[in-house]
Amino acid sequence: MADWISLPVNWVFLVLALVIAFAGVKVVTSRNLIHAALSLVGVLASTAALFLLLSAEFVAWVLVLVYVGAVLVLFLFGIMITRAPMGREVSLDNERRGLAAITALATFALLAGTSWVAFGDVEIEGVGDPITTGDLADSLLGRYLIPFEIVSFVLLAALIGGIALARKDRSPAEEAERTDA
Amino acid sequence: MSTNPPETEEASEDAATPLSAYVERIAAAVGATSASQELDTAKLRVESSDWYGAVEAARAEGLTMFEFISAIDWANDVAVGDEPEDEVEERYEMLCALTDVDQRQTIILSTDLPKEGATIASVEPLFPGAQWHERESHEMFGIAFDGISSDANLYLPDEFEGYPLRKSFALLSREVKPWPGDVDVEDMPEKPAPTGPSTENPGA
Amino acid sequence: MLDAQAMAQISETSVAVELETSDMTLNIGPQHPSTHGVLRLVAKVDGEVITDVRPILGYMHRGYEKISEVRTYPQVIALINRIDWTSGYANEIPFVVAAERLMGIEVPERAQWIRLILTEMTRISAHLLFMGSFPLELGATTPLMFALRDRERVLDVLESVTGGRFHPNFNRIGGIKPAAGAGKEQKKLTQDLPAGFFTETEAAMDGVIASTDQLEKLLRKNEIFVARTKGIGVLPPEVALSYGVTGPNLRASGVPYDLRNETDYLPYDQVDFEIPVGTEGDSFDRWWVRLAEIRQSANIVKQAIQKVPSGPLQAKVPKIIKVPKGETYVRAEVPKGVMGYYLVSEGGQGPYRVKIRTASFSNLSMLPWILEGVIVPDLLAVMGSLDFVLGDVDR
Amino acid sequence: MESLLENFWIVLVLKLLTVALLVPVAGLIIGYAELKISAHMQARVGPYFAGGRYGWAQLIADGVKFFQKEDIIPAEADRPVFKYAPILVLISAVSLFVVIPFGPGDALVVRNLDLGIFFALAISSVGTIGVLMAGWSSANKYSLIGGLRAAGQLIAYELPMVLSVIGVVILAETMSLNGIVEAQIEWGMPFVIPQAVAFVVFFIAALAEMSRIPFDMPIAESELTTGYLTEYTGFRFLFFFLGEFANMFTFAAIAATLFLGGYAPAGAEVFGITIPGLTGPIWLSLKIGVLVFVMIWTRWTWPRLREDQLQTFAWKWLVPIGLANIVVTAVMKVLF
Amino acid sequence: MTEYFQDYITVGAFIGLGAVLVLAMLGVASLLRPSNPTKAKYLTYECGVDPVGDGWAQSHVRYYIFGLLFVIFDVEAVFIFPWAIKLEELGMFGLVEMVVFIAILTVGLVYAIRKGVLKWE
Repeated sequence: MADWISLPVNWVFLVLALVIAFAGVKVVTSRNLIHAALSLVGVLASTAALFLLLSAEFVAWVLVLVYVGAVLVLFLFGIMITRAPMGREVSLDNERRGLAAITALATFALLAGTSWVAFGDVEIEGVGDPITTGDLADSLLGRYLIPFEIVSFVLLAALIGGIALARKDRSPAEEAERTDA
Repeated sequence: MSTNPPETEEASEDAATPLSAYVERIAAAVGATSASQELDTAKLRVESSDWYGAVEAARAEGLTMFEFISAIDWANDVAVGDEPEDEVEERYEMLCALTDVDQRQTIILSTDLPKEGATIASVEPLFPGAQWHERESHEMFGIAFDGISSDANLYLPDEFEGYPLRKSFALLSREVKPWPGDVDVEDMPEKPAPTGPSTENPGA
Repeated sequence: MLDAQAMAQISETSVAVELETSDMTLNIGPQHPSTHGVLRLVAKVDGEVITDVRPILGYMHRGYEKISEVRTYPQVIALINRIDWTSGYANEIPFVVAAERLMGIEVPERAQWIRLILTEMTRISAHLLFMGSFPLELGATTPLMFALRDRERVLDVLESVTGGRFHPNFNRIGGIKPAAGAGKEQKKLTQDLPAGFFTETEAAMDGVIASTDQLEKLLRKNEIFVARTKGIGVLPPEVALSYGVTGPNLRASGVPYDLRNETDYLPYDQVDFEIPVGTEGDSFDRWWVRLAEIRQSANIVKQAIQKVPSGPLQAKVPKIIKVPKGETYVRAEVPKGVMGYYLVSEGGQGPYRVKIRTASFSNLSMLPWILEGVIVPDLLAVMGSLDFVLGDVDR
Repeated sequence: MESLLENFWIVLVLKLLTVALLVPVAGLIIGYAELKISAHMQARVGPYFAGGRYGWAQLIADGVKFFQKEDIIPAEADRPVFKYAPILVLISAVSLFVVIPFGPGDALVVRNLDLGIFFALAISSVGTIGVLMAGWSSANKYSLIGGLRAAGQLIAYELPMVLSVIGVVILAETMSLNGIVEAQIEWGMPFVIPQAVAFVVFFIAALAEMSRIPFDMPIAESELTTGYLTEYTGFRFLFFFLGEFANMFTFAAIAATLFLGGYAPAGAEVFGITIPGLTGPIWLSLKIGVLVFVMIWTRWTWPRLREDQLQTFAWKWLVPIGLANIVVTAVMKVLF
Repeated sequence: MTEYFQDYITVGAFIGLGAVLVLAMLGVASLLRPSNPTKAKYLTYECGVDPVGDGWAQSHVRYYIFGLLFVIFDVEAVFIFPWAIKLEELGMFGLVEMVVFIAILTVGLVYAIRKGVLKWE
């Protein structure tokens, strides 16, 4: 136990975990969609810091670049440009709160339990000994080559699907008119 | 509704300038009751009931450029400004100026409307640009336009009362504060009458 | 790498990318950096596409037509200066000419030539202002400085003659007023123009021509400027005519209609000049026509200063001006287009009725037509190119 | 003395202070340069009286003026978001200073991160959120359109920037900015020669990231009054400008480091001159100066593009060019 | 403490510095600046007239598509970085792998362009 306290890394982890938990709660409880999305920035930034603690610096900055810089901007765009309820005093709650809470708690218990059972006493090795990007490249184009190539197809599918979803559904008459023009 | 204007005196008396062939042609096309051409200004009188038809005919003759639509309030009893020298017939005179850009000719169509319930056909369907001019005439003279797409005020606030360009409309500020105002440092040699214009001609 | 056939297949059907969005009512003006005074546009925008636009005027309405009825003729001249404040001198001409015609006055030739020179210089200064303000609205600031630099010189010359930079009030019925500060002796000797006027003007005009070259170099082949203005806000000639659009805006649409060529309000028939005409009627053409007009005007001024005869400045007019009964419609080509005064006199010291037909009013009236379906950034590329002045619209 | 400078914490504080000073100073210098250079390009003299000579104190006077401005947050605005937006913008601007190497070794760089350039790209994308927050929270239509435009534009140009950097990374085989400069010395030429295309793409993208003319649509005062800045007053307004000037400095510094040999003297690569440590900052400043001058020059020469033209330009030209550049560079690298 | 942690303590300190700079300057300014609130000052600016409708209106979706495209290509770029620094070692094999990867995503870009998604009309 004393060991736990003497390691500053653990304290940092504790702070980050609390921030993530707090911001995570804000994400779901905020009455304002934009505030919820911005709380998500907090969650993601703290998660990136967690990755830094794990010496996975590349992954950490990927999280910032892709999630904070891109996915979140996409979220904000999505909120701003659709008919989603907005403004400050819009109630986003519905009656299934209780059910949602139970589901969330159950999921948490499951994940925590699994982690405990699987890694209960295992110490994370190599903290402070960064994983180089070169290592990443080796495993990416070596061991995980097939998944890597599949990723490109997944991304392609996501792109095409996104374009198709964002399309406004037109009646056949309108469609015909469009193609004529 | 429409009044048949009598032959105007100017047109018949001052026919000193002979009409050009062009004006003759247009006059015939629009069915003008009289025509005059003085000081480069060709004016064709038409019946107010035939206003729309006359403008349409003029446009068909090549007068495709719309210049303006406006009105004159002919009144003997004026609230501000000089009264007319001679007695005039009480009426609104509608004016519509059109130009033929190829022939380089400008024609002014003119018709008379009664003071009470002045209404005339809108020429907006012929010249979309006429809408603003007609709206201006509507708010300034109180002339109604049949078939105009909107007659909302162009300049004046919606709650404004009165028709400013009517001769009967007094300029309130002039009554409150006589021109040229009392702010002048020098005393005017002779205080001009409240509504009478100054008689000094600075250009002479 | 890519199969051509696959690519063709992909592109076969066009996907329209639209979700349901709501319209937003956007107020542009009255206090907006680029509405040239106080125009207010109430635009419905969907995203950035304008679906409907309603101009709201009247912020500058000063009731000149009414006030003119209670002023004497000389006072009206001072008033109408202010209609279009970028071309004060040119506004005076058609009114003065209308009064002179009704009175049957023959204006001395010297006065006519001086009027012509000053009118053209006013045109140059107004167009130079446009040369600066239009690119500024597209985000280019430097042309403004270049244009204003040479406009200053033109205004200096104007000031040296008239004593005023914006509101000269220099015309008198029957001729022009002797130069500011000119003594009795000068009046008699027709030394009405200040010393060194001709050389100063010549130099200023050379400066203007050099400046137009500079502006042309800066923008004409500038990819971004061309991309922003070519094919934007196309105004077909028939539409332009039906709205009464005149001046450079009409000429940009390909109609060579210029009153300087057609009426004789000033001796334009004695100078050589061309009328620049556009082909597309888009914003670029409207810019280009004005640029070309500056050159033409500078050339007109250079020719005119060679032709100014000596002689009196004023025809004989009574001390108290009374215009005989009658009516006339006189138009002139002012920088913004056709300005006309329908002057009705009932023999008094002031007009009985003046209808002031201003260029900007008609030019602006087609705004709802031309702005429909335009996107917000193009709004400026269209509106700026129309070159209106709100004083000229509202009167 | 020696031991003090080896203590991590002391060095950290010193470096923090240096950068805290450098940000406003760089802002002042670049701002003044912009005023003066634009003036001379436009046949004006620019600031003249403030400070007695050449108006050098003009921006300081402006800053003092901003100090005295009332802090106004519109009643309709979303207060917390409105307040935090400038912080995010400035955080992103300041953090970029961490990786810029002003000279060889560890002394003249805040931290020589292994992921240097990747870190810079990631952290600069955070500013986007700040701009979007500013635009949205103002509850103003111009701000909203401006914010959306800004975000749309920043993401459209983030990508070409990332892609153009990859070419350099392929050549240098490292993401550390110090490493990239050393690689250029080793190669005997600045990377602008083999990566000219990438340099152009990077520079254009940097201009767009900073919302400078011809890419200043988010601010576009003639259309949107001042876009997402419309409701900001006083110091909050100033932060966005400070952020812009700081970004001009850092982006120019990164471009100089990636493509122009960074702190190495011009020609050092070719002639194998060993670099005395302290001349590094001077050389880098010179290169930054040249790039900043080009940025200013561009701004005062060109009109602004239209939003859709900008997007088309990014997606139809810069992104494919960036991808092609990667492939060509990689092929060259593997074959030779 | 390892180099690695020193690196990121520094980064954290600089992120803090950005916030501190803002707050410190605002704090100093709050001592100097006047405060004279009037109702009109806190109105939303809309060119001098009273604001019409809600400032928060939905805008056009075309930005959403750009956002989507960006996310996907950003992910792609992230995959390229590790490959880029190891290219020498990975050699021809790595090159081919990456070219295939890029090519597949290029199809997506071509699709988007050909479908007119990037046009504004």
